[in-house]
Amino acid sequence: MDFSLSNEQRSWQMIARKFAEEEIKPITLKLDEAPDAHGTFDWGIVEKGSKLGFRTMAVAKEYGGEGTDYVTQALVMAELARGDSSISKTFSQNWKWSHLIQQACNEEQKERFLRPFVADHRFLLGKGITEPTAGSDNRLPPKDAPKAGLKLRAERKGDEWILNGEKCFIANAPVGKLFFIDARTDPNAPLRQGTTMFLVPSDTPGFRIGKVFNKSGWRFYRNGEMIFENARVPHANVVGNVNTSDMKTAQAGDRTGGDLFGDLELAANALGVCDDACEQAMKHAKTAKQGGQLLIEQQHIALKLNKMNMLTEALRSYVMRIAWEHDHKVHSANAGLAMNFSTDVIQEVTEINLDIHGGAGGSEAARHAEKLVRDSFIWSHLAGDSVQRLKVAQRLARMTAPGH
Amino acid sequence: MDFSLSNEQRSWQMIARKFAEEEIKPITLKLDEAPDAHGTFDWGIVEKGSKLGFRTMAVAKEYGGEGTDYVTQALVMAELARGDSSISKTFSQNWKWSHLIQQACNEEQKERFLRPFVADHRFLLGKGITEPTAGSDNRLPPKDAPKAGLKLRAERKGDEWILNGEKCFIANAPVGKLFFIDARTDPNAPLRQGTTMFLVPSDTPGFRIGKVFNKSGWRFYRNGEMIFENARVPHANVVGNVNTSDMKTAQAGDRTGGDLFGDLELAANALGVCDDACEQAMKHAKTAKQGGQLLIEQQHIALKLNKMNMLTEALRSYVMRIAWEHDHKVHSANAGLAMNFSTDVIQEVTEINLDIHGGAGGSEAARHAEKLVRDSFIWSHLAGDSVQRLKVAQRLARMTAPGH
Amino acid sequence: MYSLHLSAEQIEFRDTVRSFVDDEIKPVVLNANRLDIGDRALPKDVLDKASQMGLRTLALAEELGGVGADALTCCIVTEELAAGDAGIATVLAETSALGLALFGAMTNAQRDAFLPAFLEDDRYHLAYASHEPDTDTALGIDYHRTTGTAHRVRTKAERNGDSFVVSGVKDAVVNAGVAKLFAVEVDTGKGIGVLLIPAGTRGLTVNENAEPRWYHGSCGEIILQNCTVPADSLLQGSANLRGEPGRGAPLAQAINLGIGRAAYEAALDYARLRVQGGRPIVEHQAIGGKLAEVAVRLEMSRNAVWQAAWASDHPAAQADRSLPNLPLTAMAQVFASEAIYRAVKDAAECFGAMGVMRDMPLQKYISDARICLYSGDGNSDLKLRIAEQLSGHRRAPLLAAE
Amino acid sequence: MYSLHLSAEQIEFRDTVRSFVDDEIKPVVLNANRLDIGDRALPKDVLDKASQMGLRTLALAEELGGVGADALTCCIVTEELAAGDAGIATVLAETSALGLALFGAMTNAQRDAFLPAFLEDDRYHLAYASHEPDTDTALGIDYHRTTGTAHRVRTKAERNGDSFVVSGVKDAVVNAGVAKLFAVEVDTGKGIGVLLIPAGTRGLTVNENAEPRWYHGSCGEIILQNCTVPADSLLQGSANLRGEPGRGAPLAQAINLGIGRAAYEAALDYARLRVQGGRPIVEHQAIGGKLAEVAVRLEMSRNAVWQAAWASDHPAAQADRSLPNLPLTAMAQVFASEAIYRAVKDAAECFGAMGVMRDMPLQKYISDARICLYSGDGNSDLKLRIAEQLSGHRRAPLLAAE
Repeated sequence: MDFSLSNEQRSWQMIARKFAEEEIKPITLKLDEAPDAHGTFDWGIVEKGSKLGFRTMAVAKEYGGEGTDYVTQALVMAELARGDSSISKTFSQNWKWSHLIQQACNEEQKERFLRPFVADHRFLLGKGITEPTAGSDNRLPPKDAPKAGLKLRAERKGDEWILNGEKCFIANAPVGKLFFIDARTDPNAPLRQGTTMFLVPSDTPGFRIGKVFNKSGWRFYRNGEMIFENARVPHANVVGNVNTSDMKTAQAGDRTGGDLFGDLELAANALGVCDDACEQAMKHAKTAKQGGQLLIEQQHIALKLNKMNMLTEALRSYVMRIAWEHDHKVHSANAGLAMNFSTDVIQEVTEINLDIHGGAGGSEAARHAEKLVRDSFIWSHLAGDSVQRLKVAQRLARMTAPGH
Repeated sequence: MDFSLSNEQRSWQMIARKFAEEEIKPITLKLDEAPDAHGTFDWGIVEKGSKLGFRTMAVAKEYGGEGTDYVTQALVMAELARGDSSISKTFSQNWKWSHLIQQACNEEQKERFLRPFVADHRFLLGKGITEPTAGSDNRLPPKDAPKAGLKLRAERKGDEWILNGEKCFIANAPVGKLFFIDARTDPNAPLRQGTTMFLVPSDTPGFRIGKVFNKSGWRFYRNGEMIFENARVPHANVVGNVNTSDMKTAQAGDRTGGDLFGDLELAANALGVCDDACEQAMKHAKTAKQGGQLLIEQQHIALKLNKMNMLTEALRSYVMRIAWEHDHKVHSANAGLAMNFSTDVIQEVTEINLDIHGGAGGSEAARHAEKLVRDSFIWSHLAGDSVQRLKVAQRLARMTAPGH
Repeated sequence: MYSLHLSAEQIEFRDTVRSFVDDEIKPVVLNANRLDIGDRALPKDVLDKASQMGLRTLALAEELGGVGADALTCCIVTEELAAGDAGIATVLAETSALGLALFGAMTNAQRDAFLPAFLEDDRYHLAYASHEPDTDTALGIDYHRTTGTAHRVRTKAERNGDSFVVSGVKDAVVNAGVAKLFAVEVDTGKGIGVLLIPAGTRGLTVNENAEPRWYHGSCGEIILQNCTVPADSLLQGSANLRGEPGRGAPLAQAINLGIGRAAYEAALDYARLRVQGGRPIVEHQAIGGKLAEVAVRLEMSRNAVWQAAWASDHPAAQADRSLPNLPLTAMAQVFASEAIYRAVKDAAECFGAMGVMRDMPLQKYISDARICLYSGDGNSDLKLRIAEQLSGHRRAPLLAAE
Repeated sequence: MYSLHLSAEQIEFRDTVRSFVDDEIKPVVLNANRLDIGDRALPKDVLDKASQMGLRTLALAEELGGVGADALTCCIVTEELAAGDAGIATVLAETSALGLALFGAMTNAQRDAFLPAFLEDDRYHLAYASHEPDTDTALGIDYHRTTGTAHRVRTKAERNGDSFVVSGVKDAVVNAGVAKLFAVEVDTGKGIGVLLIPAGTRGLTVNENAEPRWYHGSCGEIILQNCTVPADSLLQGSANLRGEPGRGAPLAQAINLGIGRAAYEAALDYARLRVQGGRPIVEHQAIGGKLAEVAVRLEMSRNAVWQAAWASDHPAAQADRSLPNLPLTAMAQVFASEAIYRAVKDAAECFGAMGVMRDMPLQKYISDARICLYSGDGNSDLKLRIAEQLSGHRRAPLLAAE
């Protein structure tokens, strides 16, 4: 048992903390309060972070990345999220898919895609799964409805595949240069047996971005529609085998870090937001007065500070544990459970912080407190809705012996 | 960062798990259902456990104890609590006070008390603080009421101190052989400056046990009144200095493990109870049927299983972290926060388990589920009432810089 | 016209029962033995006095010799009784509610046979035997599905000339130990019917010690072995005496309200007396805020119970859209059972260690409220039943029988 | 006599306003721009139509030319309006409530001066200016203490011959941007009084863009610089137009109810249409159970709001112990604000990613409910106020002024 950090982990944490303090915090509220979805993004912060390695943290050193372990990745995500949750996510989203490239792609593909990704500070990655009529069906394919799930069609034509259809609510879609796309290659087979994953560059002919979504929280994190009209993708861009789907877990069990990283990612990001909220609340309680008395001298305020710190430290303990478990390929339902837990914690903690600030009054601190609450609601559907919890429950059940 | 256990830690865990499975589980429900407070205790299990070292885990090897670290102690408390929470507490209560002896007593006292304690399998320890009119006042002495707090009076008479007064709700009182007793030695000074701690053997003249309390939960764990009528305690039994009080924190900062161990103790014990509840609930959900279908196939059951495991694993992560922090003398409010957290978790988890069992029907499993809920309520006043939370909040505030 | 004024009669009823509880019930039940959750004994003489006050025949129609109190009044009275003792309240509430249902459904001949004794005898209680071992209504798996288990009745009543010969087992029968007349759900071969079987009938055995021991008052198992009763013991009309699912008088939660109020009042009194931190603990924000939350939960629960009770007597109010067309009793059960359990736990917390001592009332209140929380099919099933009605799903009543 | 029947008039009011919301309000507000929480614009013509329906003068006494609706009816109407748009509902509820209070308190001369214009002009709204920057009622630190801050009024009104010269700043003034008449709390030197100051009076400036931007409808700051008004603009009698703390008409939570219902109805409709897992998602236990909880929380909140509204018109019901002698409006606020916020969040969760899109209604409902949750002194202070009443503590009303 050892909770201390290695020097390398500690130094990454410090670099990220400094970047969050000096570069992210000064711009986060302004970007959040931009009226339209386009004013919320800033390439400058992406490039600055990329130069420090925050874009390529998860790429192996041999490909020019930072090759950090999961513990370091968790620490950095939390520190960046302490500055702005959606900026942290914009960076870590690339880690998620570079994990996938390294786990699921062949050598030729790695060379072809990882090198340019590492070289270009504005090269962002994404993955398209969700479609207007297929959300949770992709995550929990129903037994009694084999045709449920994504409909985007891909048909082989010589050395190419022709893609037709639509994806929606795709992160990084408006800013990404390369996307993983799940497409139906056998419309008659159930999802898992009829789907193939493709690598689709943003300049693929027949492929374009549709509507850009304007979110109430996580506003920096771009999200949009993808439209495929006879989009032509070379066969060489097929990831793994045709009709095997869901490479990120299928081929390599849970070890690829695709899914599992995604769970850790949201939990670690939430942790950073909670740290921010706890810091803001304590600061306010120790400086603001009511009737001449510091807020913190009141029991109801002290009890709220206790609760938000209690939940945040419990989350921190859990996040660092699963990060370590990932580094040691420990099999469990913990990553998913921690992600679910982070949903409950980030929402409760940010709401308490807003409460301590007395609602979003005019002060910057109060508006910031309200932003955190809006950001936290993203967890409801990404990390903590009933489908996310049922999926983990199934895993839990599988991991305990039958009849026990 | 490392969550793995050393071989020694692992082996202690296994010994405790085996003991809980084979010795504790078979008798726990019978003892719990004993009609009166006396039928709930069993010296046999105490002796068996003592022979395996569970009574003297925290005594240094040089005094013949096991000299285990906090991580091991946390693991063993959890495993024993998995069999029966109050049996685990009956053992660990001795660790709490043997920590105190080692930290606060002088060499002569250590020799005089630790040796016989280690030698006698029926030698149990306790500490008397609470009095009928002084409960939370001892934990959070009010600034504006300096005379508040314990009233038990001790007056110097030559080489002896004469104690008069009463203690109530004292754990192990009816079965202990040696007690720490906080007594007022300067009635005009505030609690912290007017109190002295004494070592009082159970056969001290003028000292006797009054009423034995009959609790709704934790029934194995004996609890009673202490009555002092001109009880004569040699000056040699004064712990530390006269009028310094509260040795367990005052003298050695938070390092003595007295208070801090107590926080870890309740959190680790709760963890074991939660493990038991999760195991019972999963077993039931995978075997019991409703209308021909396994319970676990229903979403509302799966969601409950998710929640109880999620909270339990979060608690485990937190408990192991603070155990490690204790071993490394890390200063923080975490021990207290984890104790508060364990209150919320143990009650929610055991209530979900009872819910999944459909209330305390006749089956042994259902009665067991109901026992866990009764046991869990003890946490409300020991670990999670508002005083326990306010105390930790004050510590939190102290540990963050003023104005921040 | 919307009005929350209670009638003078209702307020008088409440006051009378409240002083009865203070003078007659509390002195008997608030002692170490009785507070032990293991103690199941019912103070019979207190029950007799309550009966003489008309609480046993509270709901029975006036023209049949009862008090003819409406559902709201019954809930008010039941809350008061339960603030004294949940067991006593349960026995009286069950007999009172069944008195209304059973004697209302009887033929004149049946009334002549049973009513006089019921009215005369203060110890004449009623029980309804419906549930059978190893059956469940399993709404969970039936949710929005046509498949799943029906409400099975395995107890057979075979016609034999002028009599029925009944065999089977019923469990979780409320009032089993005190009832002098049982209404038993049976399968007559022509469908499900309800037979009136007096206690003491040959072939009818009552087992008061049967599990589950998870109830207030009296509960047990009845075993029927070739139990022979006259054919005219069969109730006419619908077998379902419980009314439409989720819409009856919420007596169970009225009992829970009484439990919650007793805990709350004890905590408030204690918090005003107990001095720590230099002042009565109620004057500390932490305790004051907690007690306020307790008071709010109880008041909201009472609103729910009273609304459901009144609605069960006034279907017109749902027809004219004064009230939503929802199972208000099921909703009150879901809300109040959870709110009151939390309230009682918070109240107990104010007592510190005393909150867990078996010779003190608080642990008894917690245990009593816990029984109300985990009873019947449980709140998860109730929520699914409510959800079906929200989404306009209709199922055959028996599938959803309470 | 206890009855939950609404009057035919109340039901008709509800239906009329509900179709007005469907036909006139929703088409205007349910579009991408208006759904953006940044958008503060009030659709004036919709407000005019509502005024022509009598919703602006809803509470004003009939003899003064108003509709004379009681507090319950006002809450029912306000809920319906808020189900369409919280901003519109807030403006009308504030003017309606102030119409009752102000014109009721005016002398005949004052009425002659202001009432005709108020009745004629559909855009004549009212505002009450009480709160001042950097003041708080600080019940927290005053809890059970005599020390602490009083309700300070720094705005001075100096008598100068036949006029008052007023100087000071008021913030968080509801309706600041639309009011044609302001009732301003001032210190006259002889105590705290309320002056009637028409918009446009020299020396009175309205700042609509003042922080906090945390409100529904219209809210802002008014600055008074040597603003001169006739001496007879002073209201007679008590300065406190808000009634006894915690006991007024719970209009704020009626607005919240409308927000919650809109979210719930949207979620239920969507859950019946959206197919995942091979069936409409409402048919999955997880979604069905969630929607049932939402429905229960809303129904319990409505009970609380209606109870408090009715009680505010019927003090006799607390006097005769039909209702507990507690601040029911404060209790409704504490319960409903928390219950509805959770309900709206759960409703939004059913929409997945659509629940957070700024051109979809759900994130607007969440934001609107959040404003209701964190308004005024907050629920922690309200709970302490309730606790003081539970424990029989009395404080000078102004200290606890809402």
